[in-house]
Amino acid sequence: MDTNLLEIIGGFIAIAGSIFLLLGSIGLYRMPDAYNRIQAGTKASTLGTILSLVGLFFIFPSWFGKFMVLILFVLITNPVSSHVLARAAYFIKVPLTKLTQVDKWKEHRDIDESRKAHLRKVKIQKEGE
Amino acid sequence: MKWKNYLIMFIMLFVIWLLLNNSLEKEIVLLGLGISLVLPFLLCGKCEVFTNLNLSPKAILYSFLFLFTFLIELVKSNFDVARRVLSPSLPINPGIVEVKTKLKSKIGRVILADSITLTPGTLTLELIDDSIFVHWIDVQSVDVQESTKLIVSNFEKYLEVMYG
Amino acid sequence: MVNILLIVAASITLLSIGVSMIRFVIGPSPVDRVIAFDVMSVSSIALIALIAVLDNRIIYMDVALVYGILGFLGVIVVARYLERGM
Amino acid sequence: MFVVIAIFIGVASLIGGYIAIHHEDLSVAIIASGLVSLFASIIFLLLAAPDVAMTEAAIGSGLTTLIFFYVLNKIRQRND
Amino acid sequence: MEYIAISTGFALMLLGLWGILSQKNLIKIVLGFTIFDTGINIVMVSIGYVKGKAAPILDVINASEAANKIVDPVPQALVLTAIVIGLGVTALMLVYVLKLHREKNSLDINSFKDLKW
Amino acid sequence: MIKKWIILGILAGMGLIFFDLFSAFRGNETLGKTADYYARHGAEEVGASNIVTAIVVTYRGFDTLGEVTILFLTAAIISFVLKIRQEDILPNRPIRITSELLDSASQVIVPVIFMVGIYIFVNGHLTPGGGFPGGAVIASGVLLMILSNPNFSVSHKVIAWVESISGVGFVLLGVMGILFAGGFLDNRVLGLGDFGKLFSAGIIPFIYSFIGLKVGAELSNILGAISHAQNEKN
Repeated sequence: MDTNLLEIIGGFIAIAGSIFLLLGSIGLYRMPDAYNRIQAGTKASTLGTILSLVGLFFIFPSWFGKFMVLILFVLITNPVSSHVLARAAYFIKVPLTKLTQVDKWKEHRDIDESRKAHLRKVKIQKEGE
Repeated sequence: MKWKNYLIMFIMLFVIWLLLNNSLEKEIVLLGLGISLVLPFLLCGKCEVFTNLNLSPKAILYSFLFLFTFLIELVKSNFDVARRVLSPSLPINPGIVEVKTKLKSKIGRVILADSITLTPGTLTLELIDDSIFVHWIDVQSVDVQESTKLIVSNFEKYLEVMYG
Repeated sequence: MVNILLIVAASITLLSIGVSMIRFVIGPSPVDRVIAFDVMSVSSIALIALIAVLDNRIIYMDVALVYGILGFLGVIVVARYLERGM
Repeated sequence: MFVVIAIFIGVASLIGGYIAIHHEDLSVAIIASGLVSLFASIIFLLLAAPDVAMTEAAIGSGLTTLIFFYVLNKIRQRND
Repeated sequence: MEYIAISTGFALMLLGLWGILSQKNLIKIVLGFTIFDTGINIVMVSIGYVKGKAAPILDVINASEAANKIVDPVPQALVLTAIVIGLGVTALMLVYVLKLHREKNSLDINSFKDLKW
Repeated sequence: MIKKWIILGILAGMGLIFFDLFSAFRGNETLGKTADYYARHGAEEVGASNIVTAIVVTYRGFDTLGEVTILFLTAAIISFVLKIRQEDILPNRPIRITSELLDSASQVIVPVIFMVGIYIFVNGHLTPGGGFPGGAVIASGVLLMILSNPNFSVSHKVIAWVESISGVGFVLLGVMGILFAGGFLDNRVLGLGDFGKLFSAGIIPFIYSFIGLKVGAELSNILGAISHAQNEKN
C-alpha cells in the first residue's frame, strides 16, 4: 500500500511535468517574437523535464543516479543554450516585436559606436595636423 | 593549474561517475578514481572556473539557501509563463533593460546569468564587464538601479558570499 | 493504475512535441526553428524516460543522456553559425 | 501506447523530411534533417534496438549535422 | 508496430530519392542522401523486430531463456556499422562539395558540365 | 519538362517496388537460425550481456576492424583534399567572439561530456552503446572546445599518438587471441569473469575502449580538418 501510494504520487508529478512541457510549446506557438518564444520555451521545458524525471524517480527509486545526472545536465545546459541563441538572434537582427518598450542594449551599442567614431575622428585630425 | 579548481573538478567527475554506474563495487570505484584523476589534467590546463569558490561553512550553508530560493523562483516563473500563455489577450510588455552586478568571479557570473534566465520573465542576452543586458517580458522599470534591485539582488546576496 | 497515469503523461508529451512541430513548420526565421528544435529534443528526453519506465528497462536511459548532450551541442553550433562565430 | 507514439513520430519525421528537401534556406533544411534523425532514433528505441538508437542519436543526428554546418560556414565565408 | 516503422522507412527512402533526383543544389543532394540512409536503416531494423519481445541485452532476462525473449540482434549489428560508414561517406561527399565550390564558385549542379558530352 | 516526367517515372517505379516489398512483409514470430544461435550461446561463449556487442566485437570482429580502417582512411582523404598551397591561402575574416557565459560554462561541461563518453564505451558489454557512440560523444566534446574558443586547435601530435596506440592495441589484443585462445579476436584471453560485472566478457571492455578512443580521435581529426580549412584565392 505504501509503495503504491508513492507510485501514484510519482505518476501525478510526471503528468504535471508533461503539462508544463505542453504549456511551453503553446507559448512557443503563441508568442509574437523570437525572444519571447525563447523565454517561454526554455523555462517550461526545463521545469517540465525535471518534474517528469522526479516523478519517474518516485516510481523507480533505484534509478536514482541516471535521473540525477540528467536533471543536473538539463539544469546547467538549457539556460546556456538559450542565452547563446538569444544573443545570436540579437546580433543577426531578428526583429523585436512592436510591443517592445525599451532597448537599452541598442542604446549602449550606439553610444559605443559613436564614441569609437569620435575617437577615430580625433585621431584623423591629429594625423592631419 | 590552481589546486582548488583541480580538486573540485575531480570531486565533480568522480560523483558523476558513481551516479552513472549506480553501484559501489571495488573495481568501478578504482576505475572511476583513475579516470577522474587524469581527465582534469588533460582537459583543463587553463581552466579557472572554480578557482574563486569559497569553501567556508557559511558559504556552504548559503549555497543550500541559494538552491532553495532558486527552485522556488523556477516554479514561480513557470506559473508566470503559464498565466501569460493561457490568458487570451497575451499580456506581455517586453523590453531589453540593463542591470549591474558586483560579482567578479567567473563561476559566480555563470550561475547568476543562468538563474536570471530561469527566473520569472527574464532572459540574459549579454554580459559586458559589470552590466548584464536582460530581455524582460514585463518591463516594470527602465531605470538601472530599480531593475537591478528587482532582478539581480535576490540572488546576488547569496552568490556574493559563495564566490566572493 | 500507475501505467494509466504514465500513458496520460506520454500522450501530453507527444502533444507538446506536435505543437512545437507546428512552430518548426511555420517559424519565420531560423532562430524560431532552432528554439522549436531545442524544445523538441528536451521533450524527447522526457518521452524516452517515460518509454523506459513503461518498458521497465533502465538501459534506455543512456540514450536520453546522449540526447541531452547532442541537443545542447546542436543549438550551440547553429547559434554560432548564425552569428558568424565559427 | 507504443503504436500511437510510433505513428505520431513517423508522421513528424516525414514532415521533417519534406522540409529538409523543399526549404530554400539551407540552414533550415539541415536542421530539419537533424530532426529526421532525432525522430528516427526514437523509432529505433521503440523497435527494441537501444544500441542503434544511441548510435543514430550521437552520429546521425549529432555529428552529421555539425559537419554540414561547418561546410556551409566555409562556403558562406567564400561567398561574401 | 513493425508495419508502421517499415512504412515510415520506405516513405523516407522515397522522399530522399526524390530529393536526390529533383534538387539542383549540391548540399540538398547530400541531404537527400542522408535521409535515404536513415530510411534504409529503419527498414533493416524493423525486419529484425519480433513482436512483443525485448531488446537483446540480458540484464533482466536470464541467459537460459534468452532465445525466446529477445529480438533479432543481427540486423542491429549490421545497422550499427552502416550508420558509422554513412557518417564517413557523408563527410567525404561534403568535403568534395567544398572542393567543387572552390573550383567554380557555385553550388548548382548544372554548372559542372566538364565531363558531359 | 521531360526530365520531370523521367523523375516521376523512376519514383513511381521505386514506389511500386517498395509497396510490393511492404505487402510481402510479414512480422517475424521466431528468430532466424543465426540469431537463434547467437541468442542461445552468446552469453556462455562470450560472457557479454549485450548480444549486439558480442556480435560486433567477437563474432564479426573483422568487420569492425575494417570499419575503423575506413574511418581512418576517410580522415586521411579529407585532410588530403582540403590541403592547399601556402601562397593561395586567403586570410580569414575576423569572427565574433564567444560570449563569456559559454566560455565559462563549457569549462564545466566539457569534462562531463568526456566522462559520459568514457562511461558509454567502458560499459559497452553491459549497456547499450559501445565504442562508436562513445567515440562520437568524445568528438562532440572536442567540438564544444573548438566552438567555445575559436583559437583552440586540435593538436595533431596528441591525436596521432592516441590513434596509433589504440590501433596497435586493438590489433595486438586480436593477435593475443590467436596465441592464447581460439583465434583472431577471440575474447577468452582473460577469462570470462562474472556475468554482468564491469570486468567480465574477457577482453571486450579493453577492445571497446581502444575502439572508442580511436573513433573519437578520428572524428575529432575530421572535425578539426574541416573547421580549420583555409579558403583559397581564385
